[in-house]
Amino acid sequence: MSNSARVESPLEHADFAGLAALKINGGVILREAKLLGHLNLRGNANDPDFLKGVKSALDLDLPLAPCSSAQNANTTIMWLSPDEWLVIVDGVTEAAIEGKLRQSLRGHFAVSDISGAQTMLEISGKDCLQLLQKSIGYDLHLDSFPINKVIGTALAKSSAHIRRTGEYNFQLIIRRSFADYIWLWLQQSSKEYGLSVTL
Amino acid sequence: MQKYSGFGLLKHSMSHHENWQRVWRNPAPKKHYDVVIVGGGGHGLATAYYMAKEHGLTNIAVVEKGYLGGGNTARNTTIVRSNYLWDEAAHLYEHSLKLWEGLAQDLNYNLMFSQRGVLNLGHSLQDMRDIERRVNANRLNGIDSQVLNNAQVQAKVPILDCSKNARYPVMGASWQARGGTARHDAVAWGFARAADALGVDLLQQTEVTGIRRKDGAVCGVETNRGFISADKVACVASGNSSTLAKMVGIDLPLESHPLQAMVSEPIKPILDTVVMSNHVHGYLSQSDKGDLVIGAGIDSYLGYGQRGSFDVVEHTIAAIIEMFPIFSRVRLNRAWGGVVDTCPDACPIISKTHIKGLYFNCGWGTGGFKATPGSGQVFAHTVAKDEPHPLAKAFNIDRFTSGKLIDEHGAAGVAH
Amino acid sequence: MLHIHCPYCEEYREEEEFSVVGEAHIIRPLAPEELTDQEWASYLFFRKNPRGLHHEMWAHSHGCRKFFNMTRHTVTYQILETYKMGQQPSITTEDTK
Amino acid sequence: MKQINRVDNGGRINRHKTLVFTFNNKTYQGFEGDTLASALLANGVDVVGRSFKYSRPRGIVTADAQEPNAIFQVGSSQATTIPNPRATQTELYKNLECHSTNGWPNVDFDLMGTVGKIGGAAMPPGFYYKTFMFPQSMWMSYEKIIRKGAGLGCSPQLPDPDSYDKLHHHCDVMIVGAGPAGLSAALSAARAGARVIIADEQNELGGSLLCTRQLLDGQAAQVWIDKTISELAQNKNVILLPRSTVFGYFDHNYIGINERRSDHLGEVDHNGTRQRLHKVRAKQVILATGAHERPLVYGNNDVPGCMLASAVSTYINRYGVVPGKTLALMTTNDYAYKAALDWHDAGRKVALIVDTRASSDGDMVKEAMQRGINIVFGHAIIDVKGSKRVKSVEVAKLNDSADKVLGSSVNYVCDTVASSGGWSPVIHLSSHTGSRPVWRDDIQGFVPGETVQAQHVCGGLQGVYNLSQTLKDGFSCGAVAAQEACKGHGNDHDDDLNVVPQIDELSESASMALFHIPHFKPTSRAPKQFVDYQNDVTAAGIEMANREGFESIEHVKRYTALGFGTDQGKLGNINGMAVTAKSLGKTIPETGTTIFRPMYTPVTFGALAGSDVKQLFDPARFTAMHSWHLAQGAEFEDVGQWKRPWYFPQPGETMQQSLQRECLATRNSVGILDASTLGKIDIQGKDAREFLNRIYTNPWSQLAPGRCRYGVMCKEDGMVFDDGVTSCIDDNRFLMTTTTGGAPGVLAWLELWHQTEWPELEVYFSTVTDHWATMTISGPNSRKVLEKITSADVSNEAFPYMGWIPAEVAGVKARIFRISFTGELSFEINVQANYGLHTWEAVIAAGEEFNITPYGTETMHILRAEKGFIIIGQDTDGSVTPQDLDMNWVVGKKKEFSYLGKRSWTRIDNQRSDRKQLVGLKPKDPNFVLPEGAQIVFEKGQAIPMTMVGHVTSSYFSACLGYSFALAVVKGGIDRKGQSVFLPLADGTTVEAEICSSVFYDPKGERQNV
Repeated sequence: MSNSARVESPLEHADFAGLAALKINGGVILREAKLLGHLNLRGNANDPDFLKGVKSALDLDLPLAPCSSAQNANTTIMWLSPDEWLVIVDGVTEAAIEGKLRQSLRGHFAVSDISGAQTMLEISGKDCLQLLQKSIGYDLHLDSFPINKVIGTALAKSSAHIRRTGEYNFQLIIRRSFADYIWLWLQQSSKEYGLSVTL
Repeated sequence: MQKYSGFGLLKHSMSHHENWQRVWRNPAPKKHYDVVIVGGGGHGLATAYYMAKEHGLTNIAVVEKGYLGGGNTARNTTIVRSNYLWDEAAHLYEHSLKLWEGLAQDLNYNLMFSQRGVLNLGHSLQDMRDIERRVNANRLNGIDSQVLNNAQVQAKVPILDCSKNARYPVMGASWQARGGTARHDAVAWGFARAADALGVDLLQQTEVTGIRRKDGAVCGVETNRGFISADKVACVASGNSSTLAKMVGIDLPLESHPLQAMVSEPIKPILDTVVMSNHVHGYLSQSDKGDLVIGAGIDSYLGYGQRGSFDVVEHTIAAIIEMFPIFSRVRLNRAWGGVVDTCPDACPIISKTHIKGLYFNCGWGTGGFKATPGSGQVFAHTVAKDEPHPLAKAFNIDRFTSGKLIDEHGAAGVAH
Repeated sequence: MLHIHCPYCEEYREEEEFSVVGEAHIIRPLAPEELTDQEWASYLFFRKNPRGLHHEMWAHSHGCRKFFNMTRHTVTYQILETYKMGQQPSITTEDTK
Repeated sequence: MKQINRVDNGGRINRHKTLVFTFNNKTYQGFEGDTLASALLANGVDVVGRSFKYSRPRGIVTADAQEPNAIFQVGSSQATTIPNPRATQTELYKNLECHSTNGWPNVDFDLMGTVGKIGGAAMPPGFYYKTFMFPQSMWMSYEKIIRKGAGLGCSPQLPDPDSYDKLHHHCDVMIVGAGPAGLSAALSAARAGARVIIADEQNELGGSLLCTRQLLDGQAAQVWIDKTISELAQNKNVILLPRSTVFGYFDHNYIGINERRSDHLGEVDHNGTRQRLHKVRAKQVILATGAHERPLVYGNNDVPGCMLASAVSTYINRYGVVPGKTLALMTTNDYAYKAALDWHDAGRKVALIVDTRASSDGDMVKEAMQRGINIVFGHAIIDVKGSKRVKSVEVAKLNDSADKVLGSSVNYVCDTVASSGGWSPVIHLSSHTGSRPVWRDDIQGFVPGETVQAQHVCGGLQGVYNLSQTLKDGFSCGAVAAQEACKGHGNDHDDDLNVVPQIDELSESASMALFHIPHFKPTSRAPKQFVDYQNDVTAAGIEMANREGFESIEHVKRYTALGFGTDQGKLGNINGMAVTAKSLGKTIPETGTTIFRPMYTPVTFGALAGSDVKQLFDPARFTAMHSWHLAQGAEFEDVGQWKRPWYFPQPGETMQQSLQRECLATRNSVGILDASTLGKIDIQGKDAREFLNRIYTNPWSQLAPGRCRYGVMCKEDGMVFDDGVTSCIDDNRFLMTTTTGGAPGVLAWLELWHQTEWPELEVYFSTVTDHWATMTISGPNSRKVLEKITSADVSNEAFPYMGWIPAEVAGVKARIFRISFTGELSFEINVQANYGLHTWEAVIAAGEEFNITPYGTETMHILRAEKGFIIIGQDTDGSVTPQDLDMNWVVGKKKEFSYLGKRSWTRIDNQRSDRKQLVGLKPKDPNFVLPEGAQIVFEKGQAIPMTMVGHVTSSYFSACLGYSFALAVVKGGIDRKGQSVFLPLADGTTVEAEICSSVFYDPKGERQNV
C-alpha cells in the first residue's frame, strides 16, 4: 500500500486518543490493539507436513490442544477449532506471512487474510473479570480459564474470541461490524468501575 | 343443561349457591362408542360438541389422560385472529373467528371473547411489504384487516414507543379489529359442558396406551381403564400426536417444542389491544384481571417438559421493553411452557390416515387456540362423514408428499 | 438453559453458544431421483419426535463452529452424551433406532 | 407521630435513624431496618388495602413473601413508581412514598366495598362465565366495566431512569437461603474448598435466626451469625448475596437470582444498576429455603388484625413492633405458642390461646401455662367480629375429628388474631425443573420429590424444624455437596470444624392436621372463610366449584382463581387443597399437587432485560464508510442488523426527488453504492468447485480463474433461499457473495453440508464479510472515474464483464469485480476494510467531475428492478423455485450430482402449470405506482372472497423509463404476457396492469457490457 493511504480501525470514531488523554483511573482498562494482521488458517492437525509447514513459516508450533494458544515475539496462534487457527501478526506483515504460509504448506489447507474483519481489544484492570462476566456465560475463573487459554463464545449479543494473557488481562477479538456495539456495551457495563483508555 | 344467566346467579345467591348442577358428569367408560376422541383439550371438546350437535352422533367419548383443557388450552396466550396469508389458512381461521363471534351464546357460557383488535407491527421496509401483502389478501378473502402507518399505530396504542429512537422503530402495522382474546379455560369448560349436555361422555384421567386395529381398520383404544371399543378414533392431542401415531406405526411430520408464555403482576388497565411483533420477537395483551400476558417464539429444541430455556424469557421481556419502555419497572409474576407440535409449513394437519377409522388433527404449532371452534367443527365433519370438510382438504397429510405446502411462517411468526 | 459438552472444545459450554439443527443421523439419499415422492417426503419432513431419548444434531455456532450430535432426553432434558460427527451414539433405545 | 406499637427496646432496627415516609399521603416515621410493613404496624395502621372482588378492608397478614394484602404502589414520580411491591419485603428508606393499590376513593372509606357487600353474594367463583352474555354485542361494554376493577398497582407512565445488568457465575455449590441450614451448609462447603454462592432474599443473612430467642452455645444467635458471615466473607471462594431472591431453578442446575442493589436506598440509582440478575451454573445446588407458616381458614379471617403467628413473632423480635394490644392465638401446634410468649414478653395482653388439639405438654405450652395465659384446648376460633380491625373472636368446641363445632360459642375481646396451621416447606424452586412434590403425612406438607438435577435439600424444606437438627443437616449437606462438586480437587479439611453449637431444644407435642375450621353453619352459609385473600377465594367458593364438577385441583384453581395472585398461592394453596380434599372425601395427595413455576417472587422486567435495552437491544452493524454516510445526512434502512444508507436526501428534497436524482445520475453518469454488507465467503480447497456444484443450482466446473458467475441456492425442498455472484480466484479458491441478510445462514448451510454429509470433499470456508469494504461504482462514466485512481487496465477488452482483477486503487490493494446489479457498466471495488473510507473518499474525489452520486438501497432496488433482477426475500418468499422465477438458465441440467433442491422439483405440486411465476407488470396508468403487496386477480368485479392469483413484489416509478412498473408473481404468468390483470386496492378502486417481461430496461443487456 502506498504511504498516503489512510488506514482506520473499526473504532476510529471512538477517539481513544482523546479518551486516553483524560487519564481516568478506572477499574477497567481498555486498549485497542488495532491494525494487527489477522490470518485465518485451516488445515489437518493430523498431517505432520502441515504442522511442519506452519512451524517453518511462523517459527512457532501450532497449538493442537483444544482452546490453547501459542505465542512468540511477533506471532500469536489461537486454536479456534480442530482444524482452524487464528494467527495474529504485526500489522502490515500479514501479506508476507500469508505468502510464507502458502509457500511452506502443501496439500489441503487454507489461509484467509481477515485483518480488516476484526480488531483486538485488550481489557485489564481489577474489575475486568466482573465486567466480562456480565455478558460472558463462560466461567472465567483461573481454574477453568487459565492464562493462554482461548475460547470462542457469545459476548452479549455478539461473538468474540477471548484469550487470557494474565490474571487480570484479556484479549478480545471482535468483528469489525460489531465493534461499535461492543464499544457501547463496554461503556455501559463499565460505568460502575470507571473505564480508562490507554493507547 | 342448567341455563346460565345473570338472573340465575341472583336466584342461586339466595340459596347460597348450594344448588348449582354439575357442569359435566363423571361417567364410567362404556364398552363401545361410535367415536372415541383422544384428547380433552379445546379442540377435542369442540370436535365432540360439533359432532354431537351437527352430525347427530351422541355415542361419543372424549378420553383425556389428565384433566379437561389441561394441555395447551390452559397454557396459551389466548389470542384470537384470522389474518393469515394464504387462502387455505385464512379461510379456516376466518371460519373459526366467525364461530367465536357467536360462541358464548351458542354454548351458553361466557368465554369472555373480547374483540379488542390485534396489531402486527412492522419494523422494516420488508415487514411493511409483507404486511401490505397479507392485509390485501385478507381483505379480498373477506377478512377485516387494514394497514396502519406509524401515526395511526401511535394513536391506537399511546404507550407504544413509536419514536425514531427505538433500535427498530415502528414503521406501521396491520390491524384486525375483530381479533382479540378469550378466556382460555372457559373455552374448554364451555365446550365440555355443552358436549356433556348432548350426551358425550367425558372421561378424565383416562390415558390411551394403545390403538387396536382389526382387519386394517381401527376398532378401539386401550386405556388405563381398560379397552374401549370404537368404530372411529379421532386423535386431537397436541404434544402427544407423535406418540399416538407411533402406536399404529404412522409417522407424522411433526416436531414437539416447548412454547413459553408469561404474565406480569396485575396492573391497572393500560393496554386495550393485542400488540404483536415478529421483528423484535414478542407480543402481549392485557387480561381482564390486569396481567400483561406475554409470549414469544418456541424453544428451538424438542421438548415435552412443559418448560423451556430461561433465555427465551429474557429475550422476550427485552423485546417487550423495546416496544414499551414504560413497563421496565413492572414485574414478571409467572412463566410457563406448553408443548406444541409444529409442522414444517406452520400449518396444521386435519386428515384421514391410511388406517380406516383413524383420524388426526394436529400440528397447530403456536396457533391452535384461535382455531378451536373451527378446528373442532371441520374435524367433526371429517370424522363423521369420513370425508374431509372442504376447509380441511388443503390440510391433508399428503401435502408433504405432493409439495403443496402452505407456508404460514410469516403470518404465524412469533407464537400466539 | 442447557449445559452442553462440546466434543471438539472438550468442555462444557452454555446453551447460548449453540444452535440446534434437528434430528441426527438423517442421511441424504445417494440417489434422490430414484426415490418415490413419498420416500423423498419422508427424508425431507418426517421425524421421530420421540418422548424420551433423542439423538439430535447441534452446532457450536459461537465457539468452534463444529456440528456434533447429542443424546438427550426430551422430557427431563438430561444430556446423556455428545459425540462427534461420524460417530454413533453409545446410548440408544428402540425409539431412537 | 408516635409509633404507638413500637416497644422500647429490642429488634434489629436502628433507633438512632428515623426515616420519614408517607402512606396514602399521610406522613409517618419508622426506623432504619424497618420494612414498610413493620413501620406501618408500628404506627398502628390497620387497613392497607382492599380486596379484589369484594373490596373488603385488609391488613398485613405476614412478614414475608407470602403477603397477599399489603401490595403497594411505591414511588413518587411517573418514571420511578413501582407497582405491587409487598410492604413486607420493601425496606424503608428516607422519604419513601407509597399508596394502597385498591380502594376508591380510599382504603378507609371505599365505595366499592359497598358494592362488594351487596353484589358479593351474586359473585361466586366463575360468575362471569355465567352471565354478561346477552346480547352478544354488549360484552365489550360489560368488559369495559369489569376491567375498571382490574389490576393492582399502576404501570409507570414514563421510561425507567434506572439501569440493570446481569452477571454470570459458575460455582461448585449454590446455596439458596441463608437461614441456619443454608449458612451451616455454606460453612462446611467452603471449608471443603468449594466455590460457594449463597443467596437470600432478605436484607440480612440469617433467616429464622434473625428473630429467634434461642441461644447458641449460650450466646445470642447473632453472635453465631456474625462469626459465620465473617468466616464466609473472608473466603475468596465464597460469594454472599443478601437482598437476592432466587426466583428460578432451571435445567442443568441453572439458577436465576434477582439482586436488589439500590431499592433500599431510594427511588433511583444513578450510579450503578438498580437490580442485577445473577445467572449461576452450579455443579451442586443446595435448597435451604425453609418453610412458610400456614394460616388457618376460619370465619372472617381476613379482618385486619388477623395474622400469621410467626409474623407476630417476627414483628416483635426483629422490628420491635407489637402489632396490637390484645392477642388471641389459634394453633394446631406447639411452635406457634412462641407468638403468645413473645407478645406477653412485650408487655401486652394475651386474651387466650385456642389450641385445636385435645392437649399438649410441650415446653412452650407449659411456659404459657406458668405465665397464667388462658389456654383452651380442643377449641377453635370460628368467627371474627370487626370490620376495619378485629374487635373480638368467637370460640367454640371442636368434635373429635375437628370437622364440626359443638355446643355454644364464647366471645373474647381482642384486636389481633394469630393463627398457625403448621408449616409448608418452600418447595417452589424444586418444582421449577419438573420435579413433582411429595406429600408427607408426618409433617403435613409437601417436600421436594425426585429430580434429575444435582440437588440437595436441607433444613425446614424437608420438615426439619429443630434448630440443632437444622444446623447439623446443613453442615452435612454442604459437605456432601462440596465433595460431589469438587471430586478430587477439594481441600483436605477437618470435618470436626463443623460443630453444631450447643442449643437447649424445647420439647414439642405433635401437631394436628387441621386446615379449615368448621362453623355451626355449613360452609356455604358460614361467615366468609378466606383461603386466598388476594383473589377473595373462600372455602365456600372452593366447595361450590367441587359441587359443580371442578374436581381436579387444577380445575379448582383455575375456576376459583386460587393461587393466581401475586403471592402465587404461597399462603393459600395447601389450605385450598385441603378444603377440596375434604369436600371430595379424598386425601390431600390424592387431590393432587400444584406445580409451582418461576418466578418465586415477581421479577422486574428491567432486570430480566438487563442491559439489552435501547441501542443495546440488538447490535447495530456498520460498514467502514458509515461516518461518511452520516456526514452526508443519509437516511438509513435496517437490513437485518445492518444500518444501510437508504437514500441520500439533499436539502429540500422529498424522498421521491432524491431517488429520481440518484437513479438518473447513475444511469446517465455515475453513482456509488456502499455494498460492504453483502456476505462474502472465502472458499478454498481442491474440491471447492464440486462443492459449489452441489450447493448451487447451476454448474461451476467451467468457471475459469478471473471469472465471476451468478448462482442460486435452494433448500432441499427446491425453494430458492439465497443468491449471489461467486468468483473464481484461482483453481482451488472461490469468493462467494451472499445476500446481506442471508450471510450467516449461508455460511452455516455450507458448513452443515460439508461437515455432516460430504466431509470427504477437501474444502474450507471462512467468512470475509467484514474484511472487505465494498463500493460499487455504476454508470456510463464509472470506468472514467476508476481510471483516475488505478493504473490497472480496466478497458472492456482487458477486463470484460463478469470478470475480476487484482489492482491497486487509490494506493490500496484491491480486487475489482466487473459485475452489475444495475445493468450499467459497473465496477465493484473491494479493499481491506481498514482502508475502506480512504478508498471511498478517493473515488468520490475522482468522480467529482462526473457528479458522482452516492445512492442507497432504495435506488439500488429501483435500478435492479428495471433490469428484472430479483431480491431474495422481497420477490421470493420461500415458496418459489428457480423455474417460478423464469430462471431456467440457472438450473443445471447435466450436472452429475443431484444437487440440493433438484429432486423436489419433480414432485406433483412443482409440475403444476398454474404455479405463481415472476413477471413484470405495467400499470395502465403509467404514473400510478402499484402498491407493493397489492393482490392480483384475473377478473375484475368479483365478489368477496375473490380468487387471487398473485401479488406485486416490487413496484417503483422509473425516472429513466418515465413510467411506473412492477415485478409480481402471477399464476401461470410466464405464459400470460400481454394479458391484463386487476388489482383491487385498499381504497376500493381497482387498477389494471399488463403482464410483461420482467426486464424493463436494456433488455439485451448491452449497457453493462461496454
